[in-house]
Amino acid sequence: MSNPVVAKARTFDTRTEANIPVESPLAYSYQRSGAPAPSAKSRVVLRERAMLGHLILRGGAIVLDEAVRAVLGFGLPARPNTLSHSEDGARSIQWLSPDEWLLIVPGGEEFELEGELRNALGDAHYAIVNVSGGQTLIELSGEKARELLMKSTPSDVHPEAFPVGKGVTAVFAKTNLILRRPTETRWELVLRRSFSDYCYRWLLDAGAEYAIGVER
Amino acid sequence: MQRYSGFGLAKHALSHHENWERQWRNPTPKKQYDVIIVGGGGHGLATAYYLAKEHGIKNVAVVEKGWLGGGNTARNTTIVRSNYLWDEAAALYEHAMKLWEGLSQDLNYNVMFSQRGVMNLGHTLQDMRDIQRRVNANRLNGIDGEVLTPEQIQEIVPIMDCSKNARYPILGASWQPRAGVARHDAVAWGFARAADALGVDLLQNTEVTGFKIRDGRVYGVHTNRGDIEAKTVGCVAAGNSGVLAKMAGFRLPLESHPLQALVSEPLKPVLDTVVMSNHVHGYISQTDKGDLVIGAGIDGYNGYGQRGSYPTIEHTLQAIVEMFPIFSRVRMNRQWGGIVDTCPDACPILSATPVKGLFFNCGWGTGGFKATPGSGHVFAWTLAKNQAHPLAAPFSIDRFHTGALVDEHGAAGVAH
Amino acid sequence: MSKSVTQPNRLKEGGRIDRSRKLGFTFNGQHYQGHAGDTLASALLANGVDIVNRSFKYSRPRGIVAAGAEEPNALVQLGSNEAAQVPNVRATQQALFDGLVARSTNGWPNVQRDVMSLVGKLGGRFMPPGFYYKTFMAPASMWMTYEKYIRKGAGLGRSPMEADPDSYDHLNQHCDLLVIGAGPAGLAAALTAARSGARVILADEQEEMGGSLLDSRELLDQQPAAKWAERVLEELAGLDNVMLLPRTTANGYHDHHFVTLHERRTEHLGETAPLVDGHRGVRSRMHRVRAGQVLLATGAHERPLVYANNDVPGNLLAGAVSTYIRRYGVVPGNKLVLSTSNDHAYRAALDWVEAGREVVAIVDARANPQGDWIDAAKAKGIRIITGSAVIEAKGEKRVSAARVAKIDLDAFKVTGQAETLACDTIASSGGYSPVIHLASHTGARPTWNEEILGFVPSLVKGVHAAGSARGIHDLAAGMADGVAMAAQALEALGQSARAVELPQVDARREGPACALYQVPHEKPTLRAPKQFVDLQNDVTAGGIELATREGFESIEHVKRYTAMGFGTDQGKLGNINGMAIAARCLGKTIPEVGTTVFRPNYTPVTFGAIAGRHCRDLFDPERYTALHQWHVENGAEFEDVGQWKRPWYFPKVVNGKKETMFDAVARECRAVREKVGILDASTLGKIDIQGPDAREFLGRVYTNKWEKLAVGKCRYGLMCKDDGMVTDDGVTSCLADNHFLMTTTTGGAAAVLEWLELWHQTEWPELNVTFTSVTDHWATMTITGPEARNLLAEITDIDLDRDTFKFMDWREGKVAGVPARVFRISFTGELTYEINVQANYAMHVWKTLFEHGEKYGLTPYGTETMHVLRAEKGFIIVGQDTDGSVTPEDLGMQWCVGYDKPYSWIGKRALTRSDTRRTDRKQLVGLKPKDPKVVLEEGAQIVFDPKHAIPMPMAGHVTSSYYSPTLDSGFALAVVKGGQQKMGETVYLPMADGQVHEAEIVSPIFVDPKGERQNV
Amino acid sequence: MFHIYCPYCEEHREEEEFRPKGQAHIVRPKDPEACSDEEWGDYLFFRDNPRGIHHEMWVHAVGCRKFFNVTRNTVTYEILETYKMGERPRITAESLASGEIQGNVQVAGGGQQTVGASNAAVEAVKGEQA
Repeated sequence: MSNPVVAKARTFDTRTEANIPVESPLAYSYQRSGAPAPSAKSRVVLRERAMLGHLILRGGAIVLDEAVRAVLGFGLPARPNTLSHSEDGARSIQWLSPDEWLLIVPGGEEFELEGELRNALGDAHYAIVNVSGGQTLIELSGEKARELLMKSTPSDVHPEAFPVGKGVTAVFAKTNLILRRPTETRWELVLRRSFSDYCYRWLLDAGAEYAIGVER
Repeated sequence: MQRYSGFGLAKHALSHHENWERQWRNPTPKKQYDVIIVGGGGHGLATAYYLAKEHGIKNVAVVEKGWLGGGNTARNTTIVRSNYLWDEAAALYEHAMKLWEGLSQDLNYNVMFSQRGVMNLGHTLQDMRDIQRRVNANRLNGIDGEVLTPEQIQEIVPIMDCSKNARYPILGASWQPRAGVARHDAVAWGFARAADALGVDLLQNTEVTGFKIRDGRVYGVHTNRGDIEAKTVGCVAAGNSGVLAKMAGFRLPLESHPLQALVSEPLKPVLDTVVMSNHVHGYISQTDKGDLVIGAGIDGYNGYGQRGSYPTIEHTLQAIVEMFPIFSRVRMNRQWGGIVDTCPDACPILSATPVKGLFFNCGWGTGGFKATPGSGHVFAWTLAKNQAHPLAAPFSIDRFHTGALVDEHGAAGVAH
Repeated sequence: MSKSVTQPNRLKEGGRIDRSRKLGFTFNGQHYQGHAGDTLASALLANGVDIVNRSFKYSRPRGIVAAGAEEPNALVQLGSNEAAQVPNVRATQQALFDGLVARSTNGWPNVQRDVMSLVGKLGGRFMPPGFYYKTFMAPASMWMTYEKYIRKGAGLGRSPMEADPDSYDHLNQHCDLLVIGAGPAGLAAALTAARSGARVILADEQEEMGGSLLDSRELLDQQPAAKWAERVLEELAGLDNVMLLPRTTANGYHDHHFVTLHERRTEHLGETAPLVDGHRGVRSRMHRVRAGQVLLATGAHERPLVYANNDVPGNLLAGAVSTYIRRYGVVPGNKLVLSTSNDHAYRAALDWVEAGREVVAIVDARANPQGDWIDAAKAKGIRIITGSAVIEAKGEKRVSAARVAKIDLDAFKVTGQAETLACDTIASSGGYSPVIHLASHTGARPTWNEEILGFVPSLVKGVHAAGSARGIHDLAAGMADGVAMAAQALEALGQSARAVELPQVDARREGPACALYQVPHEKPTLRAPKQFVDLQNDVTAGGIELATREGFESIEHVKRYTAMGFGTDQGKLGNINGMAIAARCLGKTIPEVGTTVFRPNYTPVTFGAIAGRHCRDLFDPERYTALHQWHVENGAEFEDVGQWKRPWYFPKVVNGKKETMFDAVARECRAVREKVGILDASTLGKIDIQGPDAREFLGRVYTNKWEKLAVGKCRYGLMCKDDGMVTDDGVTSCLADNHFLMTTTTGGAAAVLEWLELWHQTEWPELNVTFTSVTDHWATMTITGPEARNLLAEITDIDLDRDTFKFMDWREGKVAGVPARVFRISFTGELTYEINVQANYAMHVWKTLFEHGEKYGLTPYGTETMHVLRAEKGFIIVGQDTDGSVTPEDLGMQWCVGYDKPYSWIGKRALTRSDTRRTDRKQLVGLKPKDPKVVLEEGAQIVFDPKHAIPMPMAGHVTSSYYSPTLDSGFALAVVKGGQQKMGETVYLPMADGQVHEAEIVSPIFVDPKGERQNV
Repeated sequence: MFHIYCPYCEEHREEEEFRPKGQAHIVRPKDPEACSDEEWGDYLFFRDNPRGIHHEMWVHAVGCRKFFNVTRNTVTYEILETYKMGERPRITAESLASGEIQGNVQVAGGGQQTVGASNAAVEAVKGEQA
């Protein structure tokens, strides 16, 4: 569990065996507000990708880039507010600030990955923080996904201003989240757990006119 | 001065209103006055009036760069109350409240001071603790007030959503029955007319461009209409105080911020009291013309533009619709902004300055209008006697060095 | 529903209405019919309805004056049922729909016969501007009574009394160029920008785009002008880079080219939004547009002339006459007299004649008008009276005649004998005012242009005006201007404009207009019949003259004294006439009198539309912990703490009766003190701090010392601002040499994180440390009470031995099979373990604790019990026991202050200022009521001498007060002046009900002062 | 509503993402204990409050969470430049007054730049100095 490799910081695998019940941040929301199944009329479809591994990387871009390349095989995004990702798209890194990135990986990889990164980083000044329990990821797709976002965020989501590969921290309704566009047709929202029910209710309400469906 | 009365009005009607006199003169500046007041808003005009009336100092000029009452006097939401938390602030505002209560008769000008009551809502347990603390303090300071239950609130304001379903249910309120609203422009005009009648020169379109200072003592001002001398100068310039202080060579613990307000279209009477909520952040009353007057929050940046940011208006109307769901279809007619000069402790400065003979009365933040007569009264005393009025003493600039702040931010939230 | 309806003023043909679609509507209880494409105003005129309202002050009958946003009179109350009511809708801007129900906003018992009009007629003389200020003063006590009656006359329409069934929303837009107004200039501009590839939004407030092209007499390429508009709109609609927003009003121009556009999506369809696919659509939508550049093609408003009785129904704007005839096929009368100062208005007479009705005369103020329009009128045989004007209208409920006389413009005099012309309609035109409202929202002051006799907008960088909006009223020139200004805007964006060929317009000869605002009357203004300037507020030329006479010389004073321009039309028709009158009275020119400044909104917008979707359930986020569902299912009452919903207490239902809060809290408290309780503490802020300088950083932001805190240990810390006042507190644990976990108060979490970043980024960037919020990652469950260890031991592999896992230690292990960090810290004074697990596992761990906890009497408790228990121990709550004026020393927490730390930590210096060194500051103490049954009121004020007269000197107040089941007594925390030196003394608490409670100043630690219980 | 160029995100963003944090370039005294009460009070509370060019600190709260500086006209609300923490402004009231705007200015385009703003600012400054 605890990782003796690095004494300066304490790492801790907060994940456990598969037979222990887990609840995604939206578990209560599905029960309370329902999850309308997508239909032919649905012009927006919402899908939660729960239980992914979320790591915050802090430090200098150059050393982190080297370590990330060595461990993951792809580097940090080169520009502010962009994403880089593995070839299969399963792992991604998003620029959050000049010294902060969000690494999202398939659930269960994050602890081992943190250890490997720490090993690769050695004595460099950096920080890695596991925040997997604190956030969840929602995908939006469908022809009205962009319009639904326009109702929700003042960020410019026009394809010219928000090309594929962009990711920003955005005001969303009366809270904020991380908004990214990994592919032409798919948007991703990274929500904080405690705000996720509010965001979900907002999306259902604002998406009602597009017959929003929830894939479960 | 032509006395105003219902009878006089009838008499003038018969002569087709052709014989009304000017309410104030438009004099040419003299070279010298006993006292110069910089700033012809409500506070400045009140200061001049009380200087002449109570201290017999009538050789007074009010120097105004624009038109009388054209600053925050013309741009506020006209709320008058005195239920402040701290003794020092409560005493000052209650002093003003007592003057308000006879002001129309004193000035022979109906300022339409309407004591329709002001309600400050509490939405959290801490709000309620703060309300109880303030109402208890008010009572022991001799200021009227009580704590209302949601049921009592609903009875006074039947159109408000007092249900438990609200996002932030109303848990109670403080209620000051003597508080209310007044007609803002009339306050400036009433003081102007009365001061003019006592001999005060009201100099409009006259802008102070600098101070005449020798050996650390003020002896006049430079203006766009020439120099004017006086051994005592009182600056009552609200948002522009910082600019004046800079001219005199010192800084003040002030920032000038935009404060926005808005009105609805006129509606048949539907709200008879003033309702304020710091927690969901909106305050509202209805004028005698029928407009809902709504105050919004202060924008966080410094600004002299008399406008603020749009999201502030959105948040305010969200709060209003939250409290009054029936107003969703009512329409906002107009919005505007004032420049409020705010101190770190949300209390004013009534103080001597590093320059002898130069006094400042500023930093009223969002509390300026309600203090108008009290501020003028106390500041006139201070100027006349060259010594802080006892009610003004706690509000000297020194407090920002000693640490003796009068922190109305502390428990009363934003002091509107 | 409707009886036979004739629509007497509807022309047999013409107009852009759909005659095949008849729409029934009700006005003041009468049923009428109109057509699709009508506005309520055009339908009312078609049906010959003259009086649509009563005026605000004098209750005079009023009719429709204009055809658009500038209409001052035709305000109606809309809605067939209570929830659908909308007050003050302008009939000229309300599209007709089937079943529309409207009423006049004023007039009792009805607009035809109004009781108040008598008051207006008789009392009008006694109600000059400012009359309120001059009377109702005696006796002073009577004002509130007077006011009660004054208020009865207040308002136009009325608020609905039921909640709105509709919803509203916002759409955030971004574009290169926003074009406002889809008339000739706007269309030309939008076409130019669109063809050049820019992201364009074109917004227009009317039901149909095209602006003046829709009712123009002009031919474009020998085709009706509207045809060209249709063609352009068709092209724009087909382009991906263009968004067309009809029925959309630009209401506010905010900083840096942020413009709000209010789109009325369903107001033309019905009084509430219709259902589509079972979903109710949004009634209206606010587009929040951030534009690169903005082009204002907002056109101009015609100015009426100010003459006596110019408010009698049947007095209209000349341009409105043309609009009603050409666009709606409605001719609003039979016999027309046109009074004008310019050529442009002649078209109203031509349209009138072509509609088959009689033009009695055109009265032109100019001595010798020359131009094509004048020739056209002459060719139709219309009588033209020059050098003259309508000086007075006759009639009460409808114009019956016009008095026309020669006037001397310079001398402001009637020079000839007046001639009375029988007519039922007077159209007037005093020229055109560019619509400069949006430009003036930006703070740029408009400037007077003597050539066009109007204010033209001043423009901040990035704003462009084209066509009539900047005084270019000629059609061809206006369109060309649209193209040129669009090119200018594109250039500013670094884009190049593609050429657009404009249609041919026949050149016309036009003569100059003359400056005429108020028309002279034989009698002096104050004695003449009322000449209205601002119709909605009943402001007259006489009123303005009186204001200037009384010394109101600034135009702002004039406006405020008379209320001119303060109506819902914001003086769109009246302001410039009013300024001209003030200028005349003061012997100044219009620009010398001042300028006219408009503020948002251009036209009123519902609160609902501005609020958008952020209401009801979505007014503000509700933050939930991972255990929220359990709390709901177990009947918790919730307390709002910031945005969090926290369980306040858990009332039990026994025999169908819900426990009172008092009983529930007492039960919960006893459970903790005697057995074990559990609290969801997940809302506490949690910040992960890493870096070699983390320890140094903590030492600077906390008042106490951190250099020796060992790995595995926790410590309480106090945080101050640099003014020395306490701002937050919490426990920070050392996870590794360079790694700490800080906790903050629930409400302070975000502020503390920003505070740490602030100091790091601005003052101490050299410190190597990072801060990351992990509040949401961890769920925190606090089990506390003598049985806590026994309970936890059942489901953990952590060694809980009291000597190895000590108070203020933390350990890692598994709890209920889930990796957990357990902190042995206590906010209750009892043996406590705070279990932190990744939030997704929290429900499992919580439920497992309950499975094992039953035998130990495990009881869930909420914030209220937490507060009681911590207060019994004298633990403060920042924000409750402190208020921003309290230092650590005031709290008696000198033990938590590192006076000798090498770095002058935040807040230290301020503690030695003269005021913070005072010994009589308010200090935290305990209060023990003399009567144990008394629970003091929180917020009660404390005095030393309860007999002192009011104002009574106060010594402090109660900050926290509860009944303690442990002590079986009330107890309180309080701040008292010099309290730390007054232990054992008695203080008094005089209450509102007249009771004076007595209490003894005691230590704030009421239970277990030696701290033994937390260490069992 | 302002449109603010974040020097770290290298983009214009809406004001809703930012929070104003008061006057920029206020440095905490290096040795607080050596300060008089007056000096400490000045540091805590006394601020320039200019009508015209103002250097202020903002934080990109919903964004990169970085603090940065803005040179803004408090009358027109025009943003003249934004710059990172630790950098000095290139545009000041003095530089505008003397007509010397130093080269390589990072002017945040798209802000509301009043026609002749520089002149207006110059006038405002001159007025203050008179």
